[in-house]
Amino acid sequence: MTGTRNRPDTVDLAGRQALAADPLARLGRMLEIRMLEDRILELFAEGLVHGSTHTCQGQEAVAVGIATAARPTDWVSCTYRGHGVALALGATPEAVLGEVLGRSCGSAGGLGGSMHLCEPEVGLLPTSAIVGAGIPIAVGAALSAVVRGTEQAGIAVFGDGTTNIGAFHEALNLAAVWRLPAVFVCENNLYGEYSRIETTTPVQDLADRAAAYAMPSEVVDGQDVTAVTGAVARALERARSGGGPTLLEMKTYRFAGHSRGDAGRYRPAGELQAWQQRDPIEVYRTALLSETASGAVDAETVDRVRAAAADRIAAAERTVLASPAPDRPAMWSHVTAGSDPVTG
Amino acid sequence: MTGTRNRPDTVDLAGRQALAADPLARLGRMLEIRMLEDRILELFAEGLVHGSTHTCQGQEAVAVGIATAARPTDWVSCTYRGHGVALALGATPEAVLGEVLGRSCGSAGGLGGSMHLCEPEVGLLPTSAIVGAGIPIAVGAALSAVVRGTEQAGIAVFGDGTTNIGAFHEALNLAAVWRLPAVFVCENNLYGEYSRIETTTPVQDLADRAAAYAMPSEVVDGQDVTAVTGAVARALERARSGGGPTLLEMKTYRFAGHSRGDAGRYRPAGELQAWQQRDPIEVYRTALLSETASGAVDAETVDRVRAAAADRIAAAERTVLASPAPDRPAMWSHVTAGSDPVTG
Amino acid sequence: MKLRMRQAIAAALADEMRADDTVIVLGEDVAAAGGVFKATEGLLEEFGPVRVRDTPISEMGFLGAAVGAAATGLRPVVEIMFMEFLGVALDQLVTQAAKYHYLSAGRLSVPLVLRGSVGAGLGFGAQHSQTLEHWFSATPGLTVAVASTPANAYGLLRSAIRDDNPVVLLEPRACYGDRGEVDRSEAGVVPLGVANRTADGEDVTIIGLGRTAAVAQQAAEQAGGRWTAEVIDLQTLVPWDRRTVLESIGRTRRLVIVEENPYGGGWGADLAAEVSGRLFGELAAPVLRVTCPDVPVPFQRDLERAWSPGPDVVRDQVDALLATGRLPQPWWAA
Amino acid sequence: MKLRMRQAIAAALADEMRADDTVIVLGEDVAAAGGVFKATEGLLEEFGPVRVRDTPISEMGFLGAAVGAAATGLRPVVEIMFMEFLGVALDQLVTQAAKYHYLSAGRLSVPLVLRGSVGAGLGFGAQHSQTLEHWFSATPGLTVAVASTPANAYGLLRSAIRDDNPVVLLEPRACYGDRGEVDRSEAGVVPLGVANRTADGEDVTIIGLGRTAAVAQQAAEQAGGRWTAEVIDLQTLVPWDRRTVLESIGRTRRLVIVEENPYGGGWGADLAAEVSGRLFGELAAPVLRVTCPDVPVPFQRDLERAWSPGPDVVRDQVDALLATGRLPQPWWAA
Ligand SMILES: Cc1ncc(C[n+]2csc(CCOP(=O)(O)OP(=O)(O)O)c2C)c(N)n1
Ligand SMILES: Cc1ncc(C[n+]2csc(CCOP(=O)(O)OP(=O)(O)O)c2C)c(N)n1
Ligand SMILES: [Mg+2]
Ligand SMILES: [Mg+2]
Repeated sequence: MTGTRNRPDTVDLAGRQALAADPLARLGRMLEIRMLEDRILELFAEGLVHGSTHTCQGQEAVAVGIATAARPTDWVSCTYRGHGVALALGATPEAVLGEVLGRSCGSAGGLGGSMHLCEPEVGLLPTSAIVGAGIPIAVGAALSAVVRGTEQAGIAVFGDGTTNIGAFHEALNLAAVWRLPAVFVCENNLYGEYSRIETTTPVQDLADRAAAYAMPSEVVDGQDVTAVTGAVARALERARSGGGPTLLEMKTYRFAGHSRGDAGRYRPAGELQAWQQRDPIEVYRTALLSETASGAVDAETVDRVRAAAADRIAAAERTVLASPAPDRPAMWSHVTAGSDPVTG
Repeated sequence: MTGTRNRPDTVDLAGRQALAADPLARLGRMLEIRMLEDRILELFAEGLVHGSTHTCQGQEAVAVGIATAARPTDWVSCTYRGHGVALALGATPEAVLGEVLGRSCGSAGGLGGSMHLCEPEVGLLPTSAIVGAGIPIAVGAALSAVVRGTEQAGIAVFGDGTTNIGAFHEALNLAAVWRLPAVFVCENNLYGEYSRIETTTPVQDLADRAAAYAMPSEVVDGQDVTAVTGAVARALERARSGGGPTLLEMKTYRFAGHSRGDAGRYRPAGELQAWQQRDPIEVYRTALLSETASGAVDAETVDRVRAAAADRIAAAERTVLASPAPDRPAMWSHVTAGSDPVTG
Repeated sequence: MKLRMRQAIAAALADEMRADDTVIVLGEDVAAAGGVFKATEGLLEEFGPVRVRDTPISEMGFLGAAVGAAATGLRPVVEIMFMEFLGVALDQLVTQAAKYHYLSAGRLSVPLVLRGSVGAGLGFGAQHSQTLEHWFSATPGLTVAVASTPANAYGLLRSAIRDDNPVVLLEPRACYGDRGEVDRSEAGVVPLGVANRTADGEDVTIIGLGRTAAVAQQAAEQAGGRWTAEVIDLQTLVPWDRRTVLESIGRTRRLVIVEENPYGGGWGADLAAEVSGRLFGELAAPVLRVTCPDVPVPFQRDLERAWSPGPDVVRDQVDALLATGRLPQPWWAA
Repeated sequence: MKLRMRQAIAAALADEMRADDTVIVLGEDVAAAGGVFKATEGLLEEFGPVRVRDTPISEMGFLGAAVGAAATGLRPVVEIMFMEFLGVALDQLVTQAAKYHYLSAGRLSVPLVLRGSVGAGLGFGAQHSQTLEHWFSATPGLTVAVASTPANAYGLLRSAIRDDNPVVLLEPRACYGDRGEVDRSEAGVVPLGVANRTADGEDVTIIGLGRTAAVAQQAAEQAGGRWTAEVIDLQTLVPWDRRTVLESIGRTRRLVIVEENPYGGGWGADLAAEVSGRLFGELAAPVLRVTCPDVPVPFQRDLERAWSPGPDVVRDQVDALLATGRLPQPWWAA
């Protein structure tokens, strides 16, 4: 792509692969996500972010749990709130921040923006800005695996409010009736934009909706990366062994607003604070420190991981800020694929 | 409308109102539906029907049960398989057959065709040729009643295959979360076109899908007009008293093919015959004859009702065949409403 | 009074809701939050939760409900937050609502207004920045209007609500914050189907729509006396105001259309085709369409700005047209 | 060999499926029943249920699945039984598939074919009879082709399947039963983006698309020697074949476009606008669009037939154009 030949790596496959083996890698990745999201909101406040951006502070355990359980060859569809999932899967902070800031080093070369990340090498399909659109697309990736005879799965990540849109219903039904290797991960963060779930949705546990497709489901503690990893691993195991799809509801919370600029005033007093008590990073740090059996993790190690994450994000920011915007011809560079008469 | 000023009545409100009071009216209406549908297939074979047509033989009890329980002021949305529902609600056979044959005496003046019937005076919204489209529209009629403060309900009639489309999901969720006076009547006739339900749908009882909306539901014997009437009446009672919507699954069967020309060869041997043992007209006739308590209904009376139905349909056919096709200006007559500058 | 466009929209809704109990407002976050773009602010407070409703994320569901409500006695105004979202619900508008009057032999009408934000300029990227007029074309029964100022946003919306047919009102998102004078009396109601001539001139007629109305105007102002233009804000795209347009070109004998959409399939082709045909032999130059290039809307700030033709681009294209009497190269190829 | 158009389509699918294991077919009743219009007959038997799949009634679901499958290694061909059904699923085609290549910085492509039956003539009524080309316009990334004969249905479909981009193939339903010669060798592959000149002549170029290709041809044959026409079957609408069209008009200096859609928003406007502009001063007559009137497709047999212009109507309109050098009244007003 024009202007992106010498761009920094957009994926870190080794880092992705480390997640499954190394608890500290998981902690580190959650920290990187948190730090990058915080930084993005600051950069937004400084006027460096064009357009809108949707961050996922508070939901890091879901992203990292999925990436830990899944293989890099599995396909994942996600949404505009996709920075965390992208980073967890192995997109580099340069790819994510670069895209948010519209630089040629970004995932889409700066042509997509915050809502549009894509890193096929680690399984990330283009994140979609249309609610629900990614769900049937992940089902299609699962179908593709079946037809091509691979062990891949298709994983759709989406929000609670999204369970009210038709695409959710059609996709789950299709995956169930075709028994496809698909996993549906609903991040129930209690809000769709500014609307609380109970004002739009008459059921409490969204996992219950799986029954409409005779599909197994689980309610999962979305603040506990180990619980998330376990549930996703079980669902993937079922998927790969021909047992069909699973709906997982991750109970979680977004600590920031729906998008830049939203102060979240529609939240009842104290709600955010209560959830912050279950900050997924703290939850995991505490778990690691108390795992006396393993013994390997002490407070110092955690601090080291934290510092490394901060360095990583700071380095990425420097790289990105030094990276050029796409040049004008880039606008025309990937409209159509191939060199048939049509695309000329 | 051009060319339709002197057309025969398109509704028979008295006949509609008789359904609730008079069992013989219900029997008669079922017979009229059966006879008209049979006649339409014959006329099709004779080359008199342009386009396609979808008949509902075997499903008459659903149509008549709904019309018996509902008020003429309730709004009903239905589908391309809508002749029976239209007749049950009080559309005249002239309006239905006229539309099927493209005559100006038809419901839409011959501009709509078999899939497009509409009689607002008896609550029939335009039947839709798009699967699922009528479901949110009926929800809107229910919303309208709430806003205007009337006692009306919105009733959506649709098929089993339609429970897999997004509009079904979105409409039921919306009605539930707003607690609207809506009733969802699913005619589960086991097939969507040529596909058997289990090839497209992973649950057995579609009524179970109501749980995804915390909505009450019932599985109903769709061959028994009394059972249908009772279930719809209960749902309407709930709707009107602020109890919100209900999903009713009518177990039924279409005796004919999906549409004209379909011989239904995809059906397992014996299936049709087994269902014909539960012909809704026979079921009801038997019930009436065995109601010794009432004593009023004997075989002769039934014969009289049957003969009257046959006469009614024959008369309608004569009227329709003598009725003109719409003239050419009719094509332009109802594109836009009113006389604002736009439609001027 | 001076209002921002978003406030003018809320004012039009409030004024019609006061006058007519059957007007209701539906959409995602339109009630408690007053709309993501604050174009429905204050309505919940004044008209209450029965008439002003936050919906689930279910465009097919609530647009369909609005169709049903419209057919049975209400005048619903539906907000589609970004017009792209209608891609999951188009059926209800074009296949149901637009055909209901026809298929009911004139016995039902669907006085529905679909308001949606459109257009580029705010960095929302390829799936949230299009104008999408073409989704609403070739659909007999549907009226399509496009706001460009607080005044016509107000006036067109009031007309749309009163109209007995489904009307789409496109609202350029980049203009929501624009301030301008709004007349809230009957005189401020802008009829559908009527264009607005915003400048007089002699050499060329420049037509804009939505955000390009101002671009057209500014291009004319930048001509530096080399030429003068009649500028027309089309306001209603379907049906477009043939009288105003043809009369103007009758005077200027040249037409330039400024569009915020790709060249292929853009709304200007309809006008260009008809004007070229009807005024064959009478034009002093070919009809020129100044559009965006045929690529998805790029996100990056400078590219997004470069994607849609600004006043300077339009002015240069007009210069070239007048100088040569022939179509210039597309501006992006120049 | 001689095939009906529906058989030609099934043959193209089978031939590509034999050559390429990644080609799959999805749609409602396309497998066991061989398609409602029998355009996929025999595929299930030959290629089995993994590659040939009956779907639930879930256009958004299975079209979306096709997009995902296409992005991850397959070449899905989706049947949309009647193109109106895409009104519940348009998002997946135009907002997802068409933009995936762009939004992946060229790293993913979506070799998806969406086949759908279109058009009037068979009495399916207002919601099942439109051609709907406009839904696919103004969408960079999307290619749109329209079949008119067994030969080009076969050849365009094979090209579409091989193309790495999403391609829409519109199939006029009324032509499914037409019989014609089909060359199943490589020579029978019809490239996208190339029009087909089907007759030579001197006085006028007549362009048709889909069902109107034959109407254009027949109109020319009915001219009775008063004039002769070059007839062009456009075959691909996006991108249309500028070379063939402009060269032809360079010879004839007159263009008539025959469209099976309403006048407002019909596909011909794009061509008419561009031709009028590019050949300004070189045309001997205004570009004439012969379209259907701006009303929903009426059901009744005679009205439906009257709705779309037949050869006689086109011939009369050309007569009038040549006689006066001006646009005639629309034929329905005449
Ligand atoms: C079809 C569609 N409708 C509406 C929107 C606007 N929108 C963007 S995000 C959002 C809320 C989604 O809520 P949820 O699914 O809970 O996800 P979250 O943002 O909480 O992660 C809405 C309504 C959209 N992008 N697409
Ligand atoms: C959106 C849409 N998709 C597909 C169709 C084609 N179609 C017409 S009827 C039908 C089957 C519907 O089955 P079901 O809901 O069971 O109703 P039934 O015909 O059995 O009454 C299908 C697929 C359509 N009309 N609309
Ligand atoms: Mg949420
Ligand atoms: Mg059925």
